Amino acid sequence: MTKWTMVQAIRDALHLALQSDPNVLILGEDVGRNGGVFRVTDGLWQAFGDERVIDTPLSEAGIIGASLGLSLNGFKPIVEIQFMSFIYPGFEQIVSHIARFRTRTQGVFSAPLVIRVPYGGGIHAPELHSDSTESLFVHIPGLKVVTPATPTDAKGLLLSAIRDPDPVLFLEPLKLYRSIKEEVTDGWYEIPIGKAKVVRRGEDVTLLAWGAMVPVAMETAKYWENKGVTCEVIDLRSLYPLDEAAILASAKRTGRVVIVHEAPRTAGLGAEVAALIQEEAFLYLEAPILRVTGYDVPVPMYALEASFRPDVKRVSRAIQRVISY
Amino acid sequence: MTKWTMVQAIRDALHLALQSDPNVLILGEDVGRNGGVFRVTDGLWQAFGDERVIDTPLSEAGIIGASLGLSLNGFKPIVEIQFMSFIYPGFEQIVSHIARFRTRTQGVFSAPLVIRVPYGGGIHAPELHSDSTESLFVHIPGLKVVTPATPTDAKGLLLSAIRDPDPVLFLEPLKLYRSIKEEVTDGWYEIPIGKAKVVRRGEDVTLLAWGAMVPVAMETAKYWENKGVTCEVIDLRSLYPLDEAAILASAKRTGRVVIVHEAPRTAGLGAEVAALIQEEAFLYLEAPILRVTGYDVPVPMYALEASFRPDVKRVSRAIQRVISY
Amino acid sequence: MSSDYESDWVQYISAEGQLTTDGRKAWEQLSDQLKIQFYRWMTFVRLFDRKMIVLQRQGRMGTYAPLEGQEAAQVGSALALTDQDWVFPTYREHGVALTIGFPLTHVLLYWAGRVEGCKPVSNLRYLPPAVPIATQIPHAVGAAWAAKLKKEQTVAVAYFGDGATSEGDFHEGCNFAGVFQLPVILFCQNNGYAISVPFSRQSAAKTVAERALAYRFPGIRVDGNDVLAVYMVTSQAVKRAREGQGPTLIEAVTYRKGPHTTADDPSRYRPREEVKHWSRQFDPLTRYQLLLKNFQLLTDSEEEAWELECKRRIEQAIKEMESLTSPPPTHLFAHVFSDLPPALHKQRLQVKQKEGKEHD
Amino acid sequence: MSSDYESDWVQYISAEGQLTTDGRKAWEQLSDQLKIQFYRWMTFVRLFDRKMIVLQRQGRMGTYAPLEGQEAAQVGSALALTDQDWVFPTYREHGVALTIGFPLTHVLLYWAGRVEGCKPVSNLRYLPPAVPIATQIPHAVGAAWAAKLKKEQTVAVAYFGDGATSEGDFHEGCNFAGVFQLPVILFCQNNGYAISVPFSRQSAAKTVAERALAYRFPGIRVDGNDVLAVYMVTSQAVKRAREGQGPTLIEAVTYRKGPHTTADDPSRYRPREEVKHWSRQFDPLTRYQLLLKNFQLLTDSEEEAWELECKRRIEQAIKEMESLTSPPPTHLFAHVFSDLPPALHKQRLQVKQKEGKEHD
Ligand SMILES: Cc1ncc(C[n+]2csc(CCOP(=O)(O)OP(=O)(O)O)c2C)c(N)n1
Ligand SMILES: Cc1ncc(C[n+]2csc(CCOP(=O)(O)OP(=O)(O)O)c2C)c(N)n1
Ligand SMILES: [Mg+2]
Ligand SMILES: [Mg+2]
Repeated sequence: MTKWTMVQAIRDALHLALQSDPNVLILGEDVGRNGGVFRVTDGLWQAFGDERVIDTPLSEAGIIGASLGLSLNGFKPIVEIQFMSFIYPGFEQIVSHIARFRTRTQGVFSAPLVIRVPYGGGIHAPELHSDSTESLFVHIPGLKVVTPATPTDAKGLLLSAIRDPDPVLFLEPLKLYRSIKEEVTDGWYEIPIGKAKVVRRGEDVTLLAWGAMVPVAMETAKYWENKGVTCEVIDLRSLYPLDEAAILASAKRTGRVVIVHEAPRTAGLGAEVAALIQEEAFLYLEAPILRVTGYDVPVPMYALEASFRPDVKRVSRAIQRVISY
Repeated sequence: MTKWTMVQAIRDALHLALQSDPNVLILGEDVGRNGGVFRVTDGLWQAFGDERVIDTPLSEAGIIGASLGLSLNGFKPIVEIQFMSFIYPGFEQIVSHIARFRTRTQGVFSAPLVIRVPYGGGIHAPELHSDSTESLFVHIPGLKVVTPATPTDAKGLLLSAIRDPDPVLFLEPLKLYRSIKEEVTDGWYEIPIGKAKVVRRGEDVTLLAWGAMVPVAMETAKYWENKGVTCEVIDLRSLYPLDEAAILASAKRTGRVVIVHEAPRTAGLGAEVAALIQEEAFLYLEAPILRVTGYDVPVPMYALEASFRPDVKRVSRAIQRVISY
Repeated sequence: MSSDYESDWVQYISAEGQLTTDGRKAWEQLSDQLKIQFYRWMTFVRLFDRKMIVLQRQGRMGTYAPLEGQEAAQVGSALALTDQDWVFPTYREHGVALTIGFPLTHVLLYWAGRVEGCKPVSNLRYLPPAVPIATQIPHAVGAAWAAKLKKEQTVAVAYFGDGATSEGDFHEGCNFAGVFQLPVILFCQNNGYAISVPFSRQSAAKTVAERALAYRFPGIRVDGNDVLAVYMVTSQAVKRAREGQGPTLIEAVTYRKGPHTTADDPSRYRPREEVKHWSRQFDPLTRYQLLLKNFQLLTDSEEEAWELECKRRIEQAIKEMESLTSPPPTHLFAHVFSDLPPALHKQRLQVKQKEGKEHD
Repeated sequence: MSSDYESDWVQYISAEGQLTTDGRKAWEQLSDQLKIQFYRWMTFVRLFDRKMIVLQRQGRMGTYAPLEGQEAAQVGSALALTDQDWVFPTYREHGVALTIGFPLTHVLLYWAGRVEGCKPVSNLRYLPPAVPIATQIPHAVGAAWAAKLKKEQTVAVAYFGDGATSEGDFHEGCNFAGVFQLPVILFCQNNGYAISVPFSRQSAAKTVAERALAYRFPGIRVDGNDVLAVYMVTSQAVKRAREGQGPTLIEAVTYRKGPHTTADDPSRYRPREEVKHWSRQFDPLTRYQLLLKNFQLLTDSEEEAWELECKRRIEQAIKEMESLTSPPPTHLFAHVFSDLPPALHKQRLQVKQKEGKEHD
């Protein structure tokens, strides 16, 4: 056991996967010699060579499309897209092929890629590097979408994704890449896709968050605890499929729900979660389900990024509203 | 006044636009000599020539990207994408540029393209021709998204879109291209973007739909009328921005809402509408807001398409559930 | 070079059904059996294609993409492959499909709107048609890459049209093929049109083959209505690929005699004379039949018998296809994921219940 | 041809600061004023660039993309343009920006994370940097198309890197440029790397210029560290474009001396010797200073004075920029749409209210 950042935990998972299965490949821009622009793949090229850890041309459609081809003959490509803001050139390959391949081939093939994508803001990145468009992918049937909020979850979820027989979009919150260190279990372990995690127990309000919003939710929960209001904080982790059981159980218990995400509000994943809860837990709700989200504006450059992102103050307001409703 | 199909009404709008403004251009695959694969642009190439109605290479990113460039110097490009299922190669241009251009240039430029896109299923089209992924675009800040359900609305909304100083995605429901004929007013008229239309008044349940689901909602409303339940049917028309006032007014009056769309359920636009209503009309609701949608599966080939698409039977069930809640 | 590319193509059988000098050499290398296969498959494919148009008109098939005119390009290239090679077709490659052994019933199912028609069969690596243009090219590149990494001798072939060369995926796929020197064949049927758009509006390059220059692998232009030339050129590309010499781009110059699909009206965009010209002068089947007859490899009665046999097989397959009951609506959920997540279970149940009960 | 392209480039000033035979001819055509401009802008840009790295280290700027080594390519090409020409840069074109007249304060604002730095200024058609690679190429093509349709004499220039040539948008843009014969210049700075990936892994083609073949317009390779050659080659391309002769692809072969961005560590992927070699042998500024001095167009004291002047201007601009108050958070909504829809009004109000009040 060592204290690791999320970057280290992900690297460890990749190392284990490369080690345990000769068919695992890593492909992406700068993932090889350079070890990835965030150093996630640091050392893997040196350890496993150019045929396992592959620096590709600058070509997202090419990377994702070729990885599908590789997967047909038994390889397990783990693709790194440098930033979520740059996944769009590969969007057609994901929507029209990766997500539909199992259906279109009636189960003969399945395009079981893992696509790793750093996402979200909060790190003063250059312009157009901070998109958080998870809901676009959640809407595409045939894809699984997961995102960890801790190093331990990152490793366990990634290993699950790698074992998964279906394509998984693995979203890595940039803001949390190095901000948390924790002891991470050695060796192979899996955290099941489809399971949310209750990260704090509470009775009065349910806070639903994922990725970099989990610490924001936690901080807000702490703040309210002093005032006698306990929040249950749930890290969804799995964005598709959603852990409906966990979400609904908590919502039914507290009757008050606030959803926090950094993506713009309209048609964000918060909408789905709210729609789901009001449908399934209607009679339990004491107040409307509120969403604290990015605004419906292009993700701003970093000077205004703090104003765009949900923070303790905004989440706090929403809690105030639901408890005083 | 003549009885026109939606195809004819759209063509008339395009004709008027080309006639009234020399900067209007039409670009797309097969839009010229061939008059478009659905004949929407029939005759326009002959009337306005090859420099106004432009057959492009098979290249959606090229078409959309070049149209942005054209718009910088005063042109008003109206782009036809052949099917919504083929817009994805141009997705990056839309998400990273078209939608953000006004913000990025701080109002100096705006990328005021109109992107016309036939969408949806129900016409036994070949495989991978029936996507209805409007929610992906609604989630992108900076874009307007509209869809008509009648020839009159098609013409008026398209003329509004063409006059609009911002980019508009204009979705044309394939299923309704030729299924309805109605008298369409001659000459230029505009139907404002951002306004829903109450297509049927009712007191008991609000049915919210758009595009090809409007006739399904209407038919279901008629069915229930005989049983003494009146449905208010609202055609959203404008998917972004939503006409929140109209939606909420009706929801508050009936207290019971069913949303119908053909896109898959999870993270579809129905989620946004439901989340919005429960947030703003919480105390008025007598039952959970239900969604009748496509399933979370790849849009099927046409043999099973009828089972995928919401129909009177499914909408009817939802009505049953909300009135007996 | 430009002029080279425009005039230089590989032709072994002239439009009049005569062997060229090179053609004679090629001809002598091939078995009679293969020569007859060329004819048989082209005939079969043509008759299938014509029947499909009839079925579509009768409402027994959905919108269909005819291939008449492209039989030589498809049959000639397909016969150069083995069942271990990966094939990534478009929506117009029925000729490839059938020649390579993909079941006729599957092809029929596909055009009847049934996803079962997409299903790859065992002992063959023929993938479902790529509908979004050019998207299959990176797939073929990836499959070839896998073969190279595994040191298998298989090649991968991407079929695509002239219009596809304008898409980014064409470029990205070719670029990967070049960089990683992959055993892939990029087989373009340049049939002159992408729906209504002529190749001159598609590309300033006068040929597709010259595009290969930008990726530093060979681009070869071949008379796509000459089954012998197509076969030989493809065989060479296959050989190069198997020997580790990397990709080849093949441009088979041909012509789509009919509409783009049964929903298309080509008289809107191309002159009748052009169609006549190509159909008369360059028909791949006529030309080859002439040749075979010159060599006494085909008689009129054999021809008649084979056509009857084709029709019989086609009719039988149609019957078989039409008798296959469509899977139930719950089949929508059958292959979305390996294991259905709970929310999908629920949706599936709704479908099941709905189908059982009456309206309301 | 391959070998042509690899060895053939336009070079007017040798690495030792001597004019080549062709260079001499070019040199004689140019005014002393322009010759001094070359020097002045390259110096200004270099000093700006070095200052930015310092500011970034001090935390006064965000992640920054240095251009040192690419001054000749940027300054030489920019000086061949007029303020009526459309320029579509990437994140590394500060040299182009400044030379063409884009305000220094804007460039500073941009790297300080402020969107005001993106705002085009009047009397100039310099667009915001394209961050997603290659996406600006179709834009330039469209702007050139507009000029052609309007019969204006303006050209459009897309700047991009060697890595960008692997993206689909490069291909689609070039293809449109070729098909419609547009007055566009595709200006590639081949600095050898896309972050860590060397050009040899980017493309099997040994040069970027040869990619133009596939689109049937000229591709020209030029010594990108030779400001004179870059200027002349670009001027010729501009002339061709203005005269209706269509697009040109220019490959300026250069080297990024520093990291990809201030967040990058190039020692991870390229040998120190390589960097030394390029920096010493091929530095665009040193070479040009030598030449100017040979021609008595620059003295040591002029050099010193100009460097001081540059530093003064840069310091002043930094002060100015840092004194510009950031717009309030509601600025997020300022330019999303021409008219704010009601729901956005509401969101804007929330921001306004929040900023006023204390937490809770
Ligand atoms: C990405 C994409 N855009 C548009 C279409 C619509 N479409 C179907 S076939 C076709 C023309 C294809 O032409 P070509 O590549 O020459 O092949 P051909 O049909 O001639 O065999 C078009 C535009 C599509 N299927 N995919
Ligand atoms: C579509 C896209 N993919 C990935 C990136 C991340 N990225 C930023 S710069 C860069 C390398 C660009 O290389 P090149 O085109 O040679 O330009 P240079 O940086 O050398 O000037 C990459 C991969 C991006 N910005 N856009
Ligand atoms: Mg074609
Ligand atoms: Mg570079």
